[in-house]
Amino acid sequence: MSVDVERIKKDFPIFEREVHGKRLVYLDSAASSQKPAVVLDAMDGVYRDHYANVHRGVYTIAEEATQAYEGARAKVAKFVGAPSSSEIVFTRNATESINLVAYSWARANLKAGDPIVLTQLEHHANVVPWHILAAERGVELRWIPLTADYRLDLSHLDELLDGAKLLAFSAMSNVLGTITDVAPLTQAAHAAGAKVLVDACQWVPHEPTDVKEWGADFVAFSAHKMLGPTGIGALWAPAELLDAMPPFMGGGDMIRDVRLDGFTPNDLPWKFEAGTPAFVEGVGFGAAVDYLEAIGMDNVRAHERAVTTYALDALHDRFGDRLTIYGPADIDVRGSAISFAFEGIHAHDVSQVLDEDGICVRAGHHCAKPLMRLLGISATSRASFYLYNDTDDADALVDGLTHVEQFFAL
Amino acid sequence: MSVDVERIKKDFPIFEREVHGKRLVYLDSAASSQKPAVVLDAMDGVYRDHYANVHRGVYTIAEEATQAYEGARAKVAKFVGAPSSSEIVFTRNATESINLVAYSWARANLKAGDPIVLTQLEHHANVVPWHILAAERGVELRWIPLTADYRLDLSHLDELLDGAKLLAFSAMSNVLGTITDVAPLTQAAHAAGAKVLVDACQWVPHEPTDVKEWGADFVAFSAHKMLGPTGIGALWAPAELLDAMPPFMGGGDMIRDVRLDGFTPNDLPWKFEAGTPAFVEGVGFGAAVDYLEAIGMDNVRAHERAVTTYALDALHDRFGDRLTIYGPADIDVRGSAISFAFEGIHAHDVSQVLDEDGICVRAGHHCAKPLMRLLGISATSRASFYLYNDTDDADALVDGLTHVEQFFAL
Amino acid sequence: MPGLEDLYREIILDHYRSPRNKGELAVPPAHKVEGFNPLCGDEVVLYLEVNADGVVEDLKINGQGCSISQASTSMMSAAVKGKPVAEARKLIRAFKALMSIHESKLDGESDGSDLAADLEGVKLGDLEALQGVVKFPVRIKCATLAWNTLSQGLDESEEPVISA
Amino acid sequence: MPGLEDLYREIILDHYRSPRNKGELAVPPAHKVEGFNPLCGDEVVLYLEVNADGVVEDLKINGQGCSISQASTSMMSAAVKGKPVAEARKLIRAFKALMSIHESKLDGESDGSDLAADLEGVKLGDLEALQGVVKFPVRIKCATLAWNTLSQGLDESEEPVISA
Ligand SMILES: Cc1ncc(COP(=O)(O)O)c(C=O)c1O
Ligand SMILES: Cc1ncc(COP(=O)(O)O)c(C=O)c1O
Repeated sequence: MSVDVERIKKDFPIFEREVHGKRLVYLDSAASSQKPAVVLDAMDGVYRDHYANVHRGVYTIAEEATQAYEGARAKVAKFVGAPSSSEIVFTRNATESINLVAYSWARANLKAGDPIVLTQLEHHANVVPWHILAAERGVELRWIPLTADYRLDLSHLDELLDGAKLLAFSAMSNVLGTITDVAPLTQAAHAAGAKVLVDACQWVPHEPTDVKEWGADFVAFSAHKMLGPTGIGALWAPAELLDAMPPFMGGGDMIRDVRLDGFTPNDLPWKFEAGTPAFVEGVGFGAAVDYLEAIGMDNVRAHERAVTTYALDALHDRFGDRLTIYGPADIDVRGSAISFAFEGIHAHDVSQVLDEDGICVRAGHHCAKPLMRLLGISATSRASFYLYNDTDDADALVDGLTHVEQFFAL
Repeated sequence: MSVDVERIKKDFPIFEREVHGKRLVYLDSAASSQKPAVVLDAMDGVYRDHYANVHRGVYTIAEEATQAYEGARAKVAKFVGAPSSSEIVFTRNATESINLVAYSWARANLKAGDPIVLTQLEHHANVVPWHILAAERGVELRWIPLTADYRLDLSHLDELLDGAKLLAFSAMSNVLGTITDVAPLTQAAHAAGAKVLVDACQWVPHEPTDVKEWGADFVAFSAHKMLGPTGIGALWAPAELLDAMPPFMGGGDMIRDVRLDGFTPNDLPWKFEAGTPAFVEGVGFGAAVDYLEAIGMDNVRAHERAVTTYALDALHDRFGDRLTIYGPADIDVRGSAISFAFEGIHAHDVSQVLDEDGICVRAGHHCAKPLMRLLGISATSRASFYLYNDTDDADALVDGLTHVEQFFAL
Repeated sequence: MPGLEDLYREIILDHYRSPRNKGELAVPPAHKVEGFNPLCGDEVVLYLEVNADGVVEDLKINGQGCSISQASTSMMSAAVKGKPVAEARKLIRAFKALMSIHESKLDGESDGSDLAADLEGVKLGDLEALQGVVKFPVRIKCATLAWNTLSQGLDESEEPVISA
Repeated sequence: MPGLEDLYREIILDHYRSPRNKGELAVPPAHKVEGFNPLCGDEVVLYLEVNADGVVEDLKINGQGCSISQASTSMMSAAVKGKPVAEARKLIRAFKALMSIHESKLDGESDGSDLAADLEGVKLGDLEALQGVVKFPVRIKCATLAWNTLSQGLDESEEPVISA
């Protein structure tokens, strides 16, 4: 089965709207994806018919809400290949998932001088928590550099991993599109005695995911980038590891007992979910995963590769060397995010002019300032494609960029 | 204007449903409130028409989403009397708000032996974060006891506050309904040199709030208890205090600059909002506040007091001493949460039997185990009233409890 | 639509009103173990005396909680007292199988076929009255609390004692 | 519906393409100050030389960013160079008033009446071309970056110098 974009677009209410009288060409899914009606209806359905706080109620609607939430957790677990739904901790977003690891696991296990290995293409979500830890604990941050073709330069990996306690890296760059090969990196890190955190925020929405196959220790991702709602993300880790970690935030739902002189934490995964969870969002997350599974992640991937290849070719044909593309040329090692820049026209201005044509692309540092500095630029424009985009959207982008060039021509 | 419950119920879609063939009598708003259609429509509207990630986009729909989110923040700020919307930090829930204070302010300012004063009626959300801190830092926890009529026993307040760095207490107990008088407690704490955190989770939904009038340093509350969605809460604190605090979680949106060797945090309030925020929930929160303001918080309060008084009287008339009510008898010092217990019939069983009549009450420790231990019980049933409840609901509760007594009679 | 009578069978209410083996035992020789239900605050306290032959010689129960948790504790005590530890463990597995066929479906983890094996050949007797609980998923944890606590108590009773 | 021509006036594009006062100054005597827009990565670098008479004797600009931020920096440099610090500060207030009447409405904090006072009697000249930015709220921060950076630079220039 291939992906029928025309039918899919109909599932997403936002594509009925226009911008400046033009059809909406949404090319910013790497920042956040649009939502199919089934996801919105699932959440609305909870609020309208089955709403009550979860976990603590005996009455019918509380039980319905609890089952919907925990049922969604089981779906998300299955979607990423987690052996048990107790290994899926719901967070606000991937950022919180990573911070949870930094606050709970890292503070309990790392001491001054312990090395943490990151890469130079990380999103701020996988940089700043470690900066905070470094400032507080004196851990040492080491950086895997990039090759000229925008991939990880692993030529000194062994040295970098020597003595390291953690290797934390993105499975797919939100700026360059670069895919990093998780399983071998994980093996190398484990061989060096380091734990592995995978920022899978850009991966899970676009590729089939199997956390066990990766063999990593922590995997973080966000619902809003994979057709789900805002306000919910997930951290996967094996139960033994989560069990050995101290709680992060304290409060209701994460406890087994509380006394004046202390507390006992709850079972997994609730031990890490303090307070009323974003359970309606959880249900939306589950519905998003159902939608993606119905289409099939293999199909999603194949479709995106086709559209991305088309777009890369079309951009090159129209603009040649006037347009710099930051990211691997090889479609087999890249996702659908295409960062680019015109000489002399700033990304902000590109995006502003494209907006007149109804085209949404992101402009800026994409929360990856260390990478931007490495590339020697302050901003790129980024077009990113998802299952609801097709070659018409790619054509619209190319034509829009021609308007940009014309507008800023001397 | 008084509150027209019949009209209000029509604004809440859930009241169209039945449970076990009976009309829904929802008496669990202290756990979480139901939502009016306007709140659901506001969120649905963002997803269907204006959805894009906030803060970083130049294009039209990204700008629309950003304005909707930041506009909602301004509404919430106004609703609680915050002088500036930059003083409203959006969190997942009140629990995270309190944890933010514990992780950021307290870890930067407290050392071993520093006393923190809590009360014995606190929700776990305002207990466990301090337990975690005590275990990590050796701060000392002190507890304000209760009087026989379920109020704070302030007879030794000065001793308790002596040397204290923080007084943290609930403005309204979710178990007893007890209202604690925030302003004088705050003054006493400030006079002793302690900062003040108010857990206003049960207060803000039910009473007019003015954080400046309280004079407190931190105020925490949750949207889901005040007609808003799950997944979002707020922390208010004055800008100078927030400015002086280190960031809590690290990631996108909370930074001004990130380098390989460190980062600079963003302005308020974003400094404390790492990663993609729950911005659609933010818009729902704003709509909830609009709805409450249209009715008027004075009216909400007056209505709840009337219904609560009616319910307390009706319970007493029907059951006399067979039913113990845990909480102040004086309506002027209590909210609408009524905890009660029958001798020999457990709260769980009460709730189960009431459910057959379509009546939703909570049963258990209500996330206040230290309080339950103090009361010498392991669980109560709790009926809590909100603006959509009326005396018919109170009557249904009383009749339902008669069924309970009959069912468990020997 | 399950009704209240599925949940509250007469025998359950009887155990709730007149719990068997209520009380305490001296510690030591008895071993004391406590169990909590974090969601509702139910509490089970067991005093276990396992003799040299590996038999649960005596057992007393205490605690507070709903009819289901207390009745389940009482029924458990009646079923286990005087039985060899190995048999008690079989009962625990069988009872949890009875309850968890539903729970594991919720988790999406198993089709319950292993559980059926745990149930085979074990006589649950009165305990089967608790089967109605399965139709009320939130109450399952009430019913299993005593059994999880027993399981923990047996584990601890068998550990070498370290004197303080 | 505001159009692109409201935003990209010819004079703005001219400053963008041919920025005035581009370059660096020796530090010291000049003071260097950097400003970032955290949301987009725009960067403004200013070199300020305030002389003993409190006049901005020399000023050079650098950095990278969009047409609006770079044009605004260039226009700012032309407007401020050679002016007394007090006058520069008045310009900052006036320019920010021009921009922030909209911003403050967003915040729901003020009706903008104080801002009008800041604008009175100040000649903005070419800078008024940037007024169209107000119709594109995300871009306001691009336009104000240079001015916030200048403000910080003037504050720092006036602080007593502590030699390292
Ligand atoms: C008094 C009080 N504080 C804190 C909380 C925690 O609120 P949330 O679960 O929304 O974080 C609650 C709600 O249960 C409460 O009633
Ligand atoms: C690679 C990567 N990691 C982490 C994040 C952070 O995700 P969120 O903002 O949902 O926490 C993003 C999204 O911007 C991302 O692209």
